Amino acid sequence: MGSLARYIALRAALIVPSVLILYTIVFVVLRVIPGDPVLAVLGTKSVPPEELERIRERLGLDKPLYQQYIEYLMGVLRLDFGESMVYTGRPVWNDIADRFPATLELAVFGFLASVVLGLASGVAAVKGRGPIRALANFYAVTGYTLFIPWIGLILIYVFAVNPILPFRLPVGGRISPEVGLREVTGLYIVDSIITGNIPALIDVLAHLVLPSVTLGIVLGSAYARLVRSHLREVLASEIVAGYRARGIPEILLLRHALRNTMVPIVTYMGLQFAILLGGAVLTETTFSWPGLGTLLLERIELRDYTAIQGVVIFFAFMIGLVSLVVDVIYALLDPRIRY
Amino acid sequence: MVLKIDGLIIEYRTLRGPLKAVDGVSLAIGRGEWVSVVGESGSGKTTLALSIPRLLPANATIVGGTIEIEGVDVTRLGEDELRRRVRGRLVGVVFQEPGATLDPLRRVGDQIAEALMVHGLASTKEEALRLAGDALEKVGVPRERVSSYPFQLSGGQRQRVAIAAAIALEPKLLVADEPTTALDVVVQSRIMDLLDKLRDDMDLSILLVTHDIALAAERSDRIAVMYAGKLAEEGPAGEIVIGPLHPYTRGLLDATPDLWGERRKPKPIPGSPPDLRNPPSGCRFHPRCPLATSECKEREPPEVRESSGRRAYCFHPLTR
Amino acid sequence: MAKQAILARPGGLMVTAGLSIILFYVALAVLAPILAPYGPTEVSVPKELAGRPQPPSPEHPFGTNELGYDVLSRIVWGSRVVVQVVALSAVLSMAVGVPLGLVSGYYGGPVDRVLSLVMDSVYAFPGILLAIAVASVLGPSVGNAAISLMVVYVPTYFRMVRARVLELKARPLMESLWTAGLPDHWIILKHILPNVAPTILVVFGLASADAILTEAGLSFFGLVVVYPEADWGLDLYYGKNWLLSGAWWLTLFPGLAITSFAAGFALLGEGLARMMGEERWS
Amino acid sequence: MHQLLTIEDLKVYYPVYGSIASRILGKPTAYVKAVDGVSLAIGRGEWVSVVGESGSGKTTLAKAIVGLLKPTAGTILFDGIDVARLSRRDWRRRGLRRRIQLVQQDPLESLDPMMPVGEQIREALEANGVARGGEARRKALEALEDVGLTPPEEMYKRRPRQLSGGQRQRVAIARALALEPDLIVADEPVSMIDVSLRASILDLLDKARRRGTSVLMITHDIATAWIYSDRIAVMYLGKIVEEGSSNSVARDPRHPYTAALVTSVPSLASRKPPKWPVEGEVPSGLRIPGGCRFHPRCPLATSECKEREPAETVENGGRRYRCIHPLPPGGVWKPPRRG
Repeated sequence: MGSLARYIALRAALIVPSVLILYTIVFVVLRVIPGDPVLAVLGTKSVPPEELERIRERLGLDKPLYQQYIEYLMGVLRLDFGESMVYTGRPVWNDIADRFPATLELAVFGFLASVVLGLASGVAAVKGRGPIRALANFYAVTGYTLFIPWIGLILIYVFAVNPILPFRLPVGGRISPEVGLREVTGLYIVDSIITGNIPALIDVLAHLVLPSVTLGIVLGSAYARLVRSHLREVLASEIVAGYRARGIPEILLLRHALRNTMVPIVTYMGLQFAILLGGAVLTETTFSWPGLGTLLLERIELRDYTAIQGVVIFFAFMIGLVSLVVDVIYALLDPRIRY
Repeated sequence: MVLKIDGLIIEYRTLRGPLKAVDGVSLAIGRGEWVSVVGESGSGKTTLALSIPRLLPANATIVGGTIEIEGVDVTRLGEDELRRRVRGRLVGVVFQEPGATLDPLRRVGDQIAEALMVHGLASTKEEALRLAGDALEKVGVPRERVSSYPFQLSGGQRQRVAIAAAIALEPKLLVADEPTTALDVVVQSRIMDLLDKLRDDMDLSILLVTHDIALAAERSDRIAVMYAGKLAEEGPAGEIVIGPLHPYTRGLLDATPDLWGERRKPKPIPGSPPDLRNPPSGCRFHPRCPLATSECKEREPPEVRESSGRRAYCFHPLTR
Repeated sequence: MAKQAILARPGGLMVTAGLSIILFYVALAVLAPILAPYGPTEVSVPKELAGRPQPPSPEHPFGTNELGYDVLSRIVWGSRVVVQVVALSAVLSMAVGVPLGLVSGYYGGPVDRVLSLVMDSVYAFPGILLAIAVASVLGPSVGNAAISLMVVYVPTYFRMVRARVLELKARPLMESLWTAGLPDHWIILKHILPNVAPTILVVFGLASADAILTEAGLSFFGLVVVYPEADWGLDLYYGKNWLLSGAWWLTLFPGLAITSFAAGFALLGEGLARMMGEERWS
Repeated sequence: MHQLLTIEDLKVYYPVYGSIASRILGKPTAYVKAVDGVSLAIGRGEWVSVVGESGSGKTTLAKAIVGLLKPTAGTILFDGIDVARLSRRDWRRRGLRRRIQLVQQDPLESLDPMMPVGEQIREALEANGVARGGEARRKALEALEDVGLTPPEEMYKRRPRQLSGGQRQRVAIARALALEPDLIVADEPVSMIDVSLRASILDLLDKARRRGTSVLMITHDIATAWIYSDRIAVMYLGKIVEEGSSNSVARDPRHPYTAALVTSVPSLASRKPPKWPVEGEVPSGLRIPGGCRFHPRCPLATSECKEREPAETVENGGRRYRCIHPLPPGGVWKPPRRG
């Protein structure tokens, strides 16, 4: 096995305990603490005891906890997240598979927006002049305290309710109902491209603008702060002193400095992606985005514990996967790393 | 003269008030000459050295005086001209930890070649890499190393590569700021041999900053001793260590153990270096000087000059 | 004199600004009965105006909602919930995270490794999701919200404190303390804790800023209080339904309160970090 | 002579994790033999200096002696107790902490920045049961006065940052001396101190030695070692290559490495031996050359040196060295021709 392949395998193996721990915590919180979830769901409704028993049996809640723990885990590995407690006979995985592409699309574009915004303002906070520098610094420090629904609603007001642009940007959903799109992957951008549907592509992109920018503004500040502090450090380092002493122009120097800055920042991206998924939940609710976040909110209102559990555990697996990818990128980026 | 510093004053803005790190220093270096600036921490020796290629931190300002390199007064040049005409081109710099100046993410050849191309000394990448290889050979590193990353080199090779980068543009003056403080004597001796060889090969002038007066005496033509931002004494290396004029130089010599000299306990200089935000009046050395009189407290000491070109700033210069 | 000195130091302005904002909201919460012009669920407009949100006016500087509740008053009353939840969760998270981080980092060993793995795993998980999961089980209440936030922020304190302890342990200071013959408990209490204290303060600022946003998120999902009780996140949620019909004041003001309160803590944390020269806290 | 400290065949190996994979698996890719079979003895009231370049293992040796590192093999007999095997708790319980004191290189790093320096001396006195309460405070004041930090009441309250570098090192020494130790291990005690103040620091240690305390100084500066110590041990790549009275080792070495070392030291003397040529640099502790470990750099090396590890030669008077081709008396003055 090549050393990179071995490294990836090892990293993947390391993610297992981490995901297991989260699984356990979520299991304890959602299965153990509520006592009898069935009673909790049905609440005050008067249901005959034999009916309750039937529901418990169907959901596997009659078995001992440790058995539930293991069986559920085994199920998850086969992408079986159990059955909804509210919608009889409907596997939770169906809902997840249905909603996940929307969340992924939003997360990817939100991620891109945050990186672009974060890099630009991070550099501006160090190298900018006058008010631009002050603004970038202020953004770097306080940008992440913008409450996502709030900034989203402000954008909606500014670009849709009382638009300052000559047109209104869409503020809800992923695609206008009058635009037809054949679903292939569920990722509308990809689908509209592979079916050659240009009007749909434009419509889908327009729907993505405000949610992605919302996420980007809030999460970009974390990058801005990181870029700012690392870039400052690199610019004050011996490396840059060496470049400067050789008469290297500032613009080249900044490029080399940025490259050195990026190495520690990439490691942070995995963690940042997790925060991004959290932010996506709030963004989706604000923009009626039919993703996992809205799914979660719907099911919280219905107290559909199996669905909540499924979504949360799915997120845990996603985050593990992302951190693996980030680690590999990091290893490839820095020539000093030996796998 | 390759370098002519005249009446240089450099001030730092600090949180607790301004500080004159260099206060009225004049110094000249001829072609192929090696001058060492000797002093302790806070003497202003590094500030003096880094002011020549104008590489001082942002909170430092040259308040007075001139620095002429090959007739160009660098205190009057803008950033762009400094970059194009001075840094790397007229003055090469070797920093305290030379190896740390290499970019860990780029091949060393690319780093040297980049400077050559930016300064128009090579028109193609191939040519630049060839010249970079030449520079490596000059410092005793095999030219194949152009394609190595810094982490693939040994510590000693990294130091040499950093020196190669400093001389690749064939500057007239090499400023070396304590390049061997972090090193052991055996390695130090070899790096000094290398600087000596480069001086001969390239007719290079060298300004070495060091706290080790014995090292300075062994290697340089002339020594300038600094104390608290001022020049205490300057002149031919041999004369200074045999018969110093300034009591501080005497003290420094007495505080330095000498393996091949007499086996005696070194004598410390009493007291400690002054706070430059609030320097002593008159001669700055007077609170620690065994010969100090009331005169020393009140007035700046005069210049004492000898025919050999030696000068010292003292009311009570020592006689041999 | 002392104040001047603080402002002159790096980060001093940020700390002062941050503290002022925090104190402002704490005062608001404490003095709500005196300061709020109306009760949180008091119909404060004439009957003929109820049923539609009313824009800001001299009597209602932040306007009213469709039930005739005064938005400004609800923000003042709502601050009580936010301040309570955040203060309680900060105390709980610190009480658990700091000692665990100190001991785990100092002694190391297998317990430390397992604990770190658990904390790292939780830390890597989006805080808002975890809080939602916990709060959805516990049900909406101030105490439950604080517990949900504690689950999220214990790992933050733990990790930062532990990382700082490891940093200290790698320094010659620790060798000097060991060879001076000091007992472990003494080293932890008299040397490590004081040296870690600045970090804890910084983390307190930054984690609390985050906690305010998480609380607002929980509240937004109806997991802190039940309408018509006043809480900023919940008001924002109900206000958003009126945005498309132009009633911007129902969302602008509660959101501004959330963000500015959080920004107060962010400024405090960042300012302290700069003051102590440890800007790279992350 | 009854020895206070006897080190026998001490070995300290560090595991090296050369790749990320090896770190994850906890399997070292190699070991650095930092100290590789060192024997050394120190008598009461004797000053012994261990001289070497970076990478020679001298600091590791110091740390092992003061119990900061567990040796891989060998014994460290301190007054009849093998301290190499003691747990950290035993070190305290047996009162060894008081008897062996460490003075480190950088006092700013070795003192607690948050605590008044007097308190730091006082807590050491109390922890080791030397004195309590007001008595401990009085002793701490005395200790400050003894090292020339006056007025002691004023100095007691200062924090390390409010002192100069030289004063800080005096505090570190005051703390060590206040415990009236039998042995002071000083690791590069003056390398961070200004030249003009070094002698005053070393004189404090010399005063303690004259009162019967043994001193083990770790240094790269053989000139200083020569002046202050009774004996010098020269280390190279984890081994003592030469040891003897300080005058004989420093001025008339037997080992070619010592010769290279002493002739590289800058000197103002008009009559000094020419520099010995040495090839290359100290190899990494990961790749220790076979045979005599100095042979790749040695100007006198023969094929025999590559094959055979030189045994220890002991001269009359206790001087010992490990070399197949030792220098004759006065040999340092006649270096071999380069090439």
